[in-house]
Amino acid sequence: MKLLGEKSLSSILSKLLHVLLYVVPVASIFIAFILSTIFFSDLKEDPSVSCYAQFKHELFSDLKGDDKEWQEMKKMRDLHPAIRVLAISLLGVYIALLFQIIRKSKLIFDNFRNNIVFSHKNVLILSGLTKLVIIFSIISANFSSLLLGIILLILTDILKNGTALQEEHDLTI
Amino acid sequence: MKLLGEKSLSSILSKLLHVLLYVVPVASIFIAFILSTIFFSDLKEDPSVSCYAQFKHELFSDLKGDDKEWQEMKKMRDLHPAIRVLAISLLGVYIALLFQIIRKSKLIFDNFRNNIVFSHKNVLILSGLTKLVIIFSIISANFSSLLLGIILLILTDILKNGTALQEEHDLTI
Amino acid sequence: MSIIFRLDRVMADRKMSLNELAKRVQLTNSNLSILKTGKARAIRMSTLEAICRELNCQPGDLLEYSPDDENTNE
Amino acid sequence: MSIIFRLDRVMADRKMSLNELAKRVQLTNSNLSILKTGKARAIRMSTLEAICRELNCQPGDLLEYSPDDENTNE
Repeated sequence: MKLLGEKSLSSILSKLLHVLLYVVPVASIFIAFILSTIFFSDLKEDPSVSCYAQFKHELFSDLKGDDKEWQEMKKMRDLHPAIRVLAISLLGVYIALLFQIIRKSKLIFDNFRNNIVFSHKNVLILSGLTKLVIIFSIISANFSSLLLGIILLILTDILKNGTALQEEHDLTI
Repeated sequence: MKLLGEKSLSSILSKLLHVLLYVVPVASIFIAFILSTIFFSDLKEDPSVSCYAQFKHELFSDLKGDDKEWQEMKKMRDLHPAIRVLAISLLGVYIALLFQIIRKSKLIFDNFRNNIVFSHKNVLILSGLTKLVIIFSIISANFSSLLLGIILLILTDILKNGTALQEEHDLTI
Repeated sequence: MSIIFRLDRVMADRKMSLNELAKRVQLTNSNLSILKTGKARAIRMSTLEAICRELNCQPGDLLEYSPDDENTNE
Repeated sequence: MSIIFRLDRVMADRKMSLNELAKRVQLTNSNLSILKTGKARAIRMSTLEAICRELNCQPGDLLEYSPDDENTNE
């Protein structure tokens, strides 16, 4: 299977990331809606009054089903409002980072699909992507994404070396 | 911080992997010993008779401390002997793969430390490494290592392209 | 750059256009332009050979070294 | 390869050794050998310039095109 160029792994990944680029914002709005419902509302509303109240009612009934999960959720609801706001903001930062990571990955794979490998543009995109992945791994304390960040760091340097060679090659007629 | 060459990230990673190259076999022998003790022994031996029996006795007392873990372990002990042997062999395959992955990664980072980036040797090592990572990710059904495998697959192709450029460059005087 | 690529002179002598030459030596027009305008950093032996063959000339007719100012100041 | 690099002839005329020339044009001995033995795939303009300057010659003295057999068979 081809890895670079038209109809290759890169073009498949580029298309996949293009879809994700739309899925992530929609999913994040949905998650934000559910989380704010859990975090900032009480159960005193009458479920028959509005559609939203009914949704909340059903959500909480669902949650009550599994005792352990419900306890977790209840614990979150008992936190100080400031902490709850902070948790929601952190989630926002997460999603923004993820969105940027997906966007930059898509740009890279677009270039790979067009057989543009060693170029200054790719080096810039990749070094930005690397920074985002490392920030993401530090925020989420995720070891495997830190490993990914280190590999991307070295990949950036390899691409930088390759770009210098490509430049020489382009001026060797 | 430098990424390639002497006193760089690559040389640090190379040293780290060198240490892991010794840690993994030792740790795996230890794990294999504990697991076979759990899997293939009973508790009827008198702990005062031998050092090994005493170790087993202590191990099982420790495990009994946490009820849930003990139940898990007991479930494993109740499995058919053939399945238990299979589980141990699978673990062996895991460790062998991990060892090879670490060994090949070390070879790559050794070359990066010596500023050998675009070379046929590196392409060969990296393509082997990529296969191992993909096999590992399939066996362990691990999504994040599959992602790593895909990135390595593309990195291999980038290195291959770069090697062709490097060859031209080496013969351009 | 004190190596000058005298492609236009030889081409004028042989009455060959840039497009024609590009097609014959299997180079893109833009690459041949880079060569003609002296922006090339290096020249392949195969390119030099193809040009010499098609224009029926020697490398000495195409390449010229002229010691430039900074050299005489040394 | 029908482009021949006549470095040894010019060097003999100027009575300059390979080591001496390598030092003057800031190339490694091995790179200069690649050039001399015709294994080079391309030559940098800067290298050609340095060699011409140090040997006080023209590119035409160094490079020679000789149409080889496969060409005449065409």
